[in-house]
Amino acid sequence: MSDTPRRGADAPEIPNQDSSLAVDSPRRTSIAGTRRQFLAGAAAVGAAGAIGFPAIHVKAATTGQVKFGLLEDQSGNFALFGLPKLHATQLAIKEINDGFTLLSGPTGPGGTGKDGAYTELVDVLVQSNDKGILGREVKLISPDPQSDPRMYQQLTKRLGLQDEVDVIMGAFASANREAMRPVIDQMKKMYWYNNQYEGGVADKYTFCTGAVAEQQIIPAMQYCIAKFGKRIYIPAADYNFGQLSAMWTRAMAPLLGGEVVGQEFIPLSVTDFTSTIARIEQAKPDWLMMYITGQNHANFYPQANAAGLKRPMGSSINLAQGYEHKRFAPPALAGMNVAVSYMEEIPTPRNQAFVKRFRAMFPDEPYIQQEAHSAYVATHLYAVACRLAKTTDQNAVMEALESGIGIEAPAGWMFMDPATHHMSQHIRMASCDEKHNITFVQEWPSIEPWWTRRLGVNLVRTPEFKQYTPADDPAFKKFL
Amino acid sequence: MSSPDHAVVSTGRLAQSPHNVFQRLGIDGPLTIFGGPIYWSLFALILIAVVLFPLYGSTFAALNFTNFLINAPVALGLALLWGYCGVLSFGQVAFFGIAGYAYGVMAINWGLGLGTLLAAAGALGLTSLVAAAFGYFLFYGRVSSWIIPVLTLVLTLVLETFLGQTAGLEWRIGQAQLGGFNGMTNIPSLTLGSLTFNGYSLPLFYLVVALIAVILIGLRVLANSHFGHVVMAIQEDAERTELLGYDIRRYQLVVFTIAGFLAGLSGVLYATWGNFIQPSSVGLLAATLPVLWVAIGGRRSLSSVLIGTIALSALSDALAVYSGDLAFVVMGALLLFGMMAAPDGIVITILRSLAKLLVRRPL
Amino acid sequence: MSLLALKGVYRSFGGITAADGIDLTLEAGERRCLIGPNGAGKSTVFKLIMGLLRPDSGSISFAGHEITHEQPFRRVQRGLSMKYQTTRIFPSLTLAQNMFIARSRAGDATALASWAIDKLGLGALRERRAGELSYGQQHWLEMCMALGNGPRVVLMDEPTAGMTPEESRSTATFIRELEGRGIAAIVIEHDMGFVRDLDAPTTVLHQGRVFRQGRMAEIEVDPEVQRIYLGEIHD
Amino acid sequence: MAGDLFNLAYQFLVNVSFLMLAAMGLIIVLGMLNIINLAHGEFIMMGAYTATLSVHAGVPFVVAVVLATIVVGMIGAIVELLIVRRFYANKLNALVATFGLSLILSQGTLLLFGPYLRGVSMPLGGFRVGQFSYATYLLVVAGLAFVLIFALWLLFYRTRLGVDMRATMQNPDMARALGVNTSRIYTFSFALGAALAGLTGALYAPTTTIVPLFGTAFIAPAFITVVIGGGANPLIGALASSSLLSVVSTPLSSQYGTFAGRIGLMLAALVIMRFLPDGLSYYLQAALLRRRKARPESSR
Repeated sequence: MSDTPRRGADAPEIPNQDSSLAVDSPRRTSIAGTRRQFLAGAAAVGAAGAIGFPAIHVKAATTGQVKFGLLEDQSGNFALFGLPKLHATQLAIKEINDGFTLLSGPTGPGGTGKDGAYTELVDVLVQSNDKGILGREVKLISPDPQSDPRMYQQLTKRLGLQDEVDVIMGAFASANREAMRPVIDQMKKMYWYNNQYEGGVADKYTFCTGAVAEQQIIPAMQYCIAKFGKRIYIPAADYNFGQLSAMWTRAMAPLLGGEVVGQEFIPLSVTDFTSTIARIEQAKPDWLMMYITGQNHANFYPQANAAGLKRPMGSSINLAQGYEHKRFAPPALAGMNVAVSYMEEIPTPRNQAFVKRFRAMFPDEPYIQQEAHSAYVATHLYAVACRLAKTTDQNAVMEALESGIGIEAPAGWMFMDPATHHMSQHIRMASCDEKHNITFVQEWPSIEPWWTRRLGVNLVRTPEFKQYTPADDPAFKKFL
Repeated sequence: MSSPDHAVVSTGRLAQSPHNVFQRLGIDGPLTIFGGPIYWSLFALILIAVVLFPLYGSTFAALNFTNFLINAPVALGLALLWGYCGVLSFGQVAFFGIAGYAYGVMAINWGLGLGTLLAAAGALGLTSLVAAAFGYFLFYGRVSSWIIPVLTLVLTLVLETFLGQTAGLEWRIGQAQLGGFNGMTNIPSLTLGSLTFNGYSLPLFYLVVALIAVILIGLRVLANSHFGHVVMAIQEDAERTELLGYDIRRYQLVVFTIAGFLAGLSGVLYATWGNFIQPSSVGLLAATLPVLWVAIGGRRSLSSVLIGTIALSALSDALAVYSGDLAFVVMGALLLFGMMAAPDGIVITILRSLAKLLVRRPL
Repeated sequence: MSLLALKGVYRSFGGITAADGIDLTLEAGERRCLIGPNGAGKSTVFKLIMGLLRPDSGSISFAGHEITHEQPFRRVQRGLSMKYQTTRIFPSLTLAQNMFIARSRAGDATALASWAIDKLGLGALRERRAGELSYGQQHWLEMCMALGNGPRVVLMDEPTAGMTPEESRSTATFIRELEGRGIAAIVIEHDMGFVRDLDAPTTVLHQGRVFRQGRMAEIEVDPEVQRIYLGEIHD
Repeated sequence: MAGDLFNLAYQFLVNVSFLMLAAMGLIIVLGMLNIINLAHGEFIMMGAYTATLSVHAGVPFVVAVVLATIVVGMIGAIVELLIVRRFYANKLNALVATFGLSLILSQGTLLLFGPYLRGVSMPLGGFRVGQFSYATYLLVVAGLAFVLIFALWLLFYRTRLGVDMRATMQNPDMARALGVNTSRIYTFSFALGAALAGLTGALYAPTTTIVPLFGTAFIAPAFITVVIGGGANPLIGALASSSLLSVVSTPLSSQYGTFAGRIGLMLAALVIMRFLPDGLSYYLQAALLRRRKARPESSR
């Protein structure tokens, strides 16, 4: 269980080095090669799959547009996060329709590894020799769910039953994802959740491209314990993400040589943190593991800073998701260290190229955050999978996604794990200074989503439709 | 507060030839604005049109329509409470939520088939009890009427805050996990024999339509009964009514409980429609919606409220789909200018002018 | 033992003392006039009897029951009833509806009510909206409503205020006939002519105290009464 | 020990001032016009936006706060003239209309300024007492809240305008008969309420994130405070209820965590409203009266 951190520790401390990159000419051939192999198997697998889950009205339209359903919040509480995701998807679809794709192929986890002749990729966007998907233009259908779970359910039905889209992506808050999934499973529609979250979703029809607990919490803790000390205090938002992340932290602390000296769960509606700050002072922690979230909780940072609470902070959600370092006047987030799967500031050429394209299309985008990146990659990955499957037929596409396929994302190589429908992530430790500049102080080139696998989840073998919580994991029992 | 009533009764007579069959049945009367042969023939026509809808409309449209219809009971309950009893409650969604969660917990534990029926009954019973208890607290405490909107609002906010923090694993009732902010998932749908009343097939659609027809007629009978007259009297002059020998608190309590029950019915229907219930359904925004439906419809007319509710639900859906991030602006503008143009409610104003065209005044 | 009895009822608002130890009794079927200059506390007495005000001290009993702390509606159900000074009916509802509401299910009062309606000649106006009735008719309607659930005592606060002489005369007759039906009445009145018409035992209130009791004839000539009225006696 | 005491006192002050400032504008509007203004939160939001934008434009923070107050006040005046005054006859409709307004304002802000504005850093830094450190700014805000209450008291009880306002509040017809231009008084009162909301928004802008739904966090506390305070004497009411609520919530939240404080506050609100339905201020006034009347009565 502790092998992930160790692998991370071995990773070279040199910033800017995207260690998942490799000579790209070999990969090109490897794509071609594996494509042939894939097609060979595809038919057989397809047949098997057809028995595996008899799909109802999944009409595989072979002509006309590819209908791409997206539910991201354009208004209400989560518009702050929803709008960048919407724009990222629009960018990806534009690129797909203009005949571009991200480098990709069924080459297994960790990309093609690192060989001697290391060269940095300048950009990962290449010609797809295909206009749209299989020659069909991709049409985006993106109603506004207004951050409202009931609206999510209603619109998911609309996308599935009325618009009969080929794929549904979206949702920011876990609450809204959980509102969608029953509908999704009922309609047997493929659904992508492009968001970092608490983890544990094991659903045959759901693919999660964002980072999960084990991919962010463990590296963040490992870094902070090594750098700041063992005494940890956890201020967490009193809802599912906060509760479960705190559970993870408590469970991992002993393994990483840390000690949780205090925790508090704060309702999402709270805006005044005077008493919280006081309690933190009392506990005298070496550093804080921050799981507070939402626009109300963001108030903690200026308040804590003004109150002179100068303790270093670790987190799995800040900066990358809510871009607090842009929204707050410095030095509110000084001393914040976050394990991120993406940030706009990542200085690699491939990312700078991506940012350039994004800014060209959306000049006044406030910030390109982690979730926007996930949405962008997911959209391209869907196109790639369709091309591998040579059809938009849902079952075939899902087979393709379960074939061990990966993609060169702006952040780095990402691999879709067939067993869990989650992706491996290139994790970086982002550190925020007094002026709110971001530096990347440690890298974990490929952390896999291993936790639900450990619980025996294998969606290829046995389709499931649930979300696991640490309660389902005996190893966590003693920490609950 | 007398000018609206004035309108009420005069139009009421306008729409009715005195002592027709409908009044003898008790479904028409001085305290329901619209009525008479034309009203009921329209009622029948619309009902038939709705029942036959799946024949000419798409299945999805029917399912979507179900989702709008689910809002009707809570709205009609509020119309009775606010329009007839003069008590404005922002807390109806609290009962919606309590019923939804209660149904979820019981249905998950008692399983499919008969279990879900028991769950529905249990949930409605519990909700009515809570409503009665809270109503007792309000009316027998003789809380002054302008505070009640805020008190009820506070009730829902307390509930939301509480439900929002039940993510912890200790919040498990039998098999059911309350689920905190993410809500309670995998709630089984109401099942009766081979029929499953879920959001993907027509049985629920027909169930809801039937329920609403029954509720509308039932409330009309209630409104025109002696009870209804006393309730109306209380709203006009509470002290006078009490000095006629009525325990007005009891009448208010009964109405409040009925409204709570109807809100609960919507909650149960929602849970069985979406197999899901979450704290935001008792949040601030959710809390204001029923008030808006009733206000836009016209709180003195049940029929108008019914139409208003369905229309507004459909509108907000359409806006979400077609106007993207302009939805809230358009909705807001509608409410704002709607109330300025038609203070009694938009729907009722339209219906009145139609009625004037159809029927000429007897006086 | 009398039907209605107030014993040492005291009530003050802030500084003003509205009822200062009032003792008052009323027998079944008795008719009583309550007079006194403005601010003497007449209406306060009614409010205290009906329970719209609670006494600071003292007790009120009705038909052998201690009702000092009972809710107003309970007192009505026991057989107390009141007609307001300024009419309080339901103007937007028809006369029939007003009576429908007034006829609470308690007891069989329908006969009495319909008798009153015919007596006051309101029968023809059943379908008229109460707000459209003449001022006098509205007063009468409220009297009928006050009889709605067969009371044993009716309190009438200036029933003839603003009535034409004929109207007040028939009102007086009406109130007298109540006695015949065994209904006691307390009438607050300024119009001394009307009080004479009623020809009933009269109680004079002054500064929240019972100042005089007796027949109108004696009271009128009482110099003290005249002094406190200071020529308020218009005739 | 002393440190802990100061800590509690500090938290108490911060809570009280938050409740008071949140409620202030609402109280004026509710007390004077009997209008439940659901756009109150958006007025607060606009205050925060005005202040933030002007600070970004290089205006010093203090000036920005004043600016925000004035701007939102003027917006309030316009809203009253164009919208609110049509609803004095039918006040519950105003509630629907103002809700519509709030939707337009918040979503309009999102469309105009995007999902957020870069914040303003909190001025004045912090200080330490015992083992705890505190934000000076929040103390200053607390002080301001009390100054504000006093200023309003002066306005109401020491100026001609105030007299007219109270007259209008108690009996509009009578006031009109006495030659008070009530409709202007109404406009002014609503504008004043809006201005106070704007001020609140501006003052809290540095402590929080500037988003279109900035105001929603203030709504519930504001309404609770106002209702508990009651209409009889808005100022005393605000002072009393915010203090009382803080007395309940402060120890709870510092002992058992913010959630306990939260629930405690709301339950306290329910209980108080149940047993003092006319609002604290009514009972306070009654108590004062009784003490004043005590002498003559006992003398008898």
